[in-house]
Amino acid sequence: MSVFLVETDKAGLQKFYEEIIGKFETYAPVEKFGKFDYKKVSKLDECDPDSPIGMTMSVKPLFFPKTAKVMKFKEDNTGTTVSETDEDPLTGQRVILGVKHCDARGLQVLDQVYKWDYIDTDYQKRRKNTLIISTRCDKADTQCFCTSLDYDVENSDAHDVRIVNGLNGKIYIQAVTQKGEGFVKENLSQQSAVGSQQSLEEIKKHYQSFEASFRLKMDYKEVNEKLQKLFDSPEYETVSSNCIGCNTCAFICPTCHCFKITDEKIKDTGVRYKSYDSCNNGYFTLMAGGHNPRPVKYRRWRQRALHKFVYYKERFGMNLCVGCGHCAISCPVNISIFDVVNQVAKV
Amino acid sequence: METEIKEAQGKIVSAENPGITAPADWQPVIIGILCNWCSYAGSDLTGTSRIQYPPNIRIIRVPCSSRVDPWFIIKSLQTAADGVLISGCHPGDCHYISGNYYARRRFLVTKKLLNFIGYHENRVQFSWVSAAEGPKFAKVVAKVTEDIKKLGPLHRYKKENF
Amino acid sequence: MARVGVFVCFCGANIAGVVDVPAVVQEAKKIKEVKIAIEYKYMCSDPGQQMIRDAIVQNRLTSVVVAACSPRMHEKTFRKALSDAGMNPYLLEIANIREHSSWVHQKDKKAATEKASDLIRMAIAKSIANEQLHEISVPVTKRALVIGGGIAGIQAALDIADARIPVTLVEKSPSIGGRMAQLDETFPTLDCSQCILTPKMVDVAAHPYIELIPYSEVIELNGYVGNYKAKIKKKASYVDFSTCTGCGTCTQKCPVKVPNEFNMNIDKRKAIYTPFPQAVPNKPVIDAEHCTMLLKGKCGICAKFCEKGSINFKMVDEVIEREIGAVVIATGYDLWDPKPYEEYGVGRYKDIITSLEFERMVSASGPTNGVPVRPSDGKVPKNVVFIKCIGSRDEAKGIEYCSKICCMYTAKHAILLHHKVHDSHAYIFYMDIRAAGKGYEEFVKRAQVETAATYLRGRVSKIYKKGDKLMVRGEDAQIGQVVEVEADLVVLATAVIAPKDNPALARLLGVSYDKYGYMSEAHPKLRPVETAKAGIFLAGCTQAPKDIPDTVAQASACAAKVCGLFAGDTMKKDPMISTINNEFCSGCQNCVTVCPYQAIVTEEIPLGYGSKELRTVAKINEGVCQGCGSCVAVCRSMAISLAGFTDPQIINEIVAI
Amino acid sequence: MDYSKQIQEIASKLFAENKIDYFVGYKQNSFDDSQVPFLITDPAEIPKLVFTDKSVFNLANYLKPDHTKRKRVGLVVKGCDSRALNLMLTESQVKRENVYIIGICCEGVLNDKGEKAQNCVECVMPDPVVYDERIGTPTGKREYTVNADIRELATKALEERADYFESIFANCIRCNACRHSCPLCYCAKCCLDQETSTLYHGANTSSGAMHALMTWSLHLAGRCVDCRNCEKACPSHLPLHLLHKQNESVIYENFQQHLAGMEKDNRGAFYKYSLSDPDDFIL
Repeated sequence: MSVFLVETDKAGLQKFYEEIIGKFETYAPVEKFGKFDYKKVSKLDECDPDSPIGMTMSVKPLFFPKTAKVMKFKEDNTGTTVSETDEDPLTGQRVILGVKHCDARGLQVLDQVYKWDYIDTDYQKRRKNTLIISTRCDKADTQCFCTSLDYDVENSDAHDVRIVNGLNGKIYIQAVTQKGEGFVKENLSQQSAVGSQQSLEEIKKHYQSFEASFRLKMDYKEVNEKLQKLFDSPEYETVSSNCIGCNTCAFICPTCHCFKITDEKIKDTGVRYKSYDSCNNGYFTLMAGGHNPRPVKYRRWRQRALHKFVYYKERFGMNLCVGCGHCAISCPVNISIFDVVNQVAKV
Repeated sequence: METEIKEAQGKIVSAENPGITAPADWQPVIIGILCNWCSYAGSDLTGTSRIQYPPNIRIIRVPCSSRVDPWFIIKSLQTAADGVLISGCHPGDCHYISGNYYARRRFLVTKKLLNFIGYHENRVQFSWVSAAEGPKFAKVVAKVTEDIKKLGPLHRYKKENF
Repeated sequence: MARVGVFVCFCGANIAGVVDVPAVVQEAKKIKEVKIAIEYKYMCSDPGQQMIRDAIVQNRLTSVVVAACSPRMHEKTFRKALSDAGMNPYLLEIANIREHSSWVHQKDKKAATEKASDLIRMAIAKSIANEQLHEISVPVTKRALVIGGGIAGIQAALDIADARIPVTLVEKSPSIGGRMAQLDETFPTLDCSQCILTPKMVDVAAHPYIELIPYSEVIELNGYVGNYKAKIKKKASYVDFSTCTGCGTCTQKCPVKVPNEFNMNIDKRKAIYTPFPQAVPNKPVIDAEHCTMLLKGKCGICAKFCEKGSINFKMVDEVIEREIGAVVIATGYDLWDPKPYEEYGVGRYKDIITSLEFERMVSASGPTNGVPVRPSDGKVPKNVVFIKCIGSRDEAKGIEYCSKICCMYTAKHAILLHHKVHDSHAYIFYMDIRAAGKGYEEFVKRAQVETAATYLRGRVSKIYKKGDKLMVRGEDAQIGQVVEVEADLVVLATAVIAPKDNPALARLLGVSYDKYGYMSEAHPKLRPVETAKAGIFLAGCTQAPKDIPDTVAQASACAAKVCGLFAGDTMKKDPMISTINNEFCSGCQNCVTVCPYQAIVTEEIPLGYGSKELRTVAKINEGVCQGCGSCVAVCRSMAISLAGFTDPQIINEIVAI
Repeated sequence: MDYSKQIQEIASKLFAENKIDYFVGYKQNSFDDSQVPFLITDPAEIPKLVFTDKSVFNLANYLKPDHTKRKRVGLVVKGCDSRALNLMLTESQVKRENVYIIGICCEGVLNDKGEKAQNCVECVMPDPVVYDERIGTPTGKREYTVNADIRELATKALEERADYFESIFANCIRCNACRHSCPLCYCAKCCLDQETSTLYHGANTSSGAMHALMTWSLHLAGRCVDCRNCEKACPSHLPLHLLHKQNESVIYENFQQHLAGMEKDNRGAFYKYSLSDPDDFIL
């Protein structure tokens, strides 16, 4: 991992951001109805790259939109002709500011499924043309548990550039990937000292209380191993007892990637849409003929928990849950996947 | 919640979003949903008595105004329609005794709600037209068409914005 | 994969004169599902229909769109064409491009053409979602229930029974006959009411197909056309009709005297009584409100003298059930109480009577043996003043409408008065003389000329007493001055009103009634005999004031309707009704509340496949459902769909524009 | 208000007398001061039950078969919750004998900011309208007031309103949490679900969201009891109450001051009519 660091301060960082916004198509957390969502910004004061993790929606929609046109079609006496949609081709370079580490990790996880048997070209394009600048959290939110999982938050390489804090108000712009390094070099016009090994030490110091700030900690390995054997655990029923099956968890999760296909038709032309769906929906596994293997809540929850903590790991070597805690925060009855897997694993 | 209709020389401005304009010769599309026993019969009478009215309306036949589910209106406004006209029997004349009384309640609430979320109240209109009121039907259609021409094209939530 | 055929009609120049039909056909051809699109000058003609039939067979069409005149015009014609070609008739859709386009946009040919092809596209889109429907046939119980034993009920019952259809005739009072039995002679022929009525009454009693249930009331009606179930309450008569011979000893011996309502309370009857001598059935009943035995537990004289021992004081009301297919309502009319006319001294002056009281007096079998007398002193009156429109056409005190029969019976009364009291003189105050009817105008003339009755046009303003006479002051509009008439007797032609328990009955039968309490017909002109509820018909004054000929005519019309209904063993019914998808139904029963025909009931079904737990869902009674769709619009989970107007069909239409 | 003790007593009594299979109340969150619904089948759990002005969620939701499987339930309800429950009883979604209702005379609950929630400030019926046991002192029905936000929006220009609502629909992610959290959205199959989205706009565009939310709010018109479960559940924090309160105000002033669920056998305003309903808006 590259150690290319630039030392700067609040003002310097602001300036850096402003230049980026001036140069590139930039996305950053924008507040609406009290929630921060990644929107295109033209001025820095529209957005807040240091938005609180708990109140910030995932960056996923910028790569896997909540709804996207798959194709257009036209029907006439010659038959049905399919055509490309006018969805933006995403050729231009774009930058995202203020991505949280867990969120960025989410994208890494998603990459696996999107470059697996079928290559989703739109997704790939979006990933290729996007440069991610993350900001590192100083301390954990009530529902965070990213540190307990199978990736190193400290030195995550899910983003190209990351903004980290040092001692006494120092801020470092640290390039993580080659792409990132090039980007910083090219776009950091201001003269600032290039950081050294010693500044890395300072960063460590600044974040030494980080680990301690976590309310939620688990032994990932143990949980993962136990769950594999606990498919029939009765605990699933208890932990999901007050779940109202509202799907929020799946829709705001940075790694959930289930979708449904719907057609909308007017006169003789139509569009095929691909929109989010959730395995918490009763009808999700409803088959033609009426059979439904997951008719009840706890089975759907078991699927969710095991997919997050077992199946995906088995197939792609990564845990599908990144410990961002969005689900628990947004859940109207505060069910946390953390509690679920732990309760089940502990029996 | 009455809002005045904006004027722009040579152009018709959409009442809901002034950004959208249409040429002066623009023709709206109006979907008319008529009950079979009074209003549809009335519209037939308009025809048989050769009373002329604007050609913008496209008529859908339903058995009774109480068959009209509010989301037909929403669907119409999201597809081709720039306006919707729904017509049934006069109160007390309902072929099915009480259908139009139930419909009337739904219509009021739907109309107000649509206006609340930003549709001009003239986009969706209702009328009672009996089987004998051929002339009235023509008048109603003329009025509704005139209103909606003034309001300009409907652009929001249009699915052909795909 | 849908295969639609489109058939566009020129309708001569009616359509082709405005709409560019070939262009429209070309447009239709562009649509994916359209397999054939052709035009013809008259699609409804035989060759036109032949084209359709051939196209259906040759192109294996799954639905047909005819673009022509209004579906209200030729839908049946083209449906027939489809079924002749072996296709389900309900796969037809009609695009109304004549009434809705060519005829109303004659000046704008271009727009009319565009609109026509839009309408056709809508029809095509709808037809794709059309389903095969089949006429519903509902079994019928071939028995009619007639409510009311007046002349209307009697006539209806006889006509239906003569067609060998069993009839149950329910009469509230102890005897059938109704108002007509109270009349003396009838206008305009002056033939004796009793003489023409009583034979019919006897026929009813004797008819093998008529079950007469007197002294009873309908208390419940369930079910639907062809399959009603009626509950009938037989009031306790305390006389065993099966053994009673109607000898009349009991009535003679009974010590209790009660005002005689049949004679308008002019004389008295006994507590055990038959309403009038020719009563049918001619059996007495005990009036529980006045019988001392039933009230105080002593007396019982009637029982002592009854040789057959038919008197049974222990008797109680009994409820019986009948399964019937149709109902005829013939509850007749009441008369308006003239009390509000204080200025006439109604109630204060004994010698002001109503026309029905007068009718009873002049009746040969009446309380005064056919001679009119003054209630005050029993003297025979010389000068009699008749005042018309008492309550009728009087929004201030009475009701707005005209009672229809008063003009005629008042003329009749003038004549009868003249017959009974030769040296008498009749004065008649009137607003208008309404004598429309066969022989009616002549009859009024007869009253004016033959009996020299004095017709005075104008309202009576006041009646006051002068000695033992009544002074009637009113104005004579023709000479434009106030006149005063010295009267021995004043007769008020009181308004005809609906029986006071009509609304209650209407509600329990589930038919509608107007603000006066008259039963409402399905259509004022074209369906004056039916009610809005299928299988229930109206005869006589229960619908509106009528004279005897009109009443009898309507009664026979009811009979014809009933016979028509019962012509087959089952009834055919339009299949365009609601159906419920149990899987989607959450059982909230909002549909049950909004259904105007009580056509929706609930049923219990297993919770899941093979489960013992039950859940409630709605169920449509296809016999009752008229297909209005109210339930569909209130069903939030889209569990109900209305055949012919399903959500997919309508949405397809909307989206096709 | 803190009724935790009373509720715990009642709960243990009910379990002791075997009157219920489930008890539904509130439980304190371990990590903050908010509370979450708590389903008990085991009396040992009873001490965890609490009730304070943080007991926000409308528990009537848990009478849906998914959660308590048509079994016998002991349920804690506030004024608004009891109205929802009343409606569920009227619409025969719950058998009265299957639910033991503990009605709380509510003094209003707090929102995230710790101040009295808007719907509690505007509450018309703080007392339970249906209950087996009542806790607290009833304060009676209150004057109906039109929602403040509605009044404010009504003064705005048409296009302003239009923009505002378009932004709402644009932020909707169609997760249907609003629907699932609503006790009155109990349909066996929802018309907004994928199976029927050929009729409904299934895609997640702003027009799709508009269609869905409008239809949804119209299905709740005259039935919504303003418990705001939907708003609490919405991950995008959309002000969903606007749609419901708008309908409520129209219905209240036009249809004999109808308020949802106030008395038994009073279905929504759309399932009855009056000859004197307003007619002037019809040509």
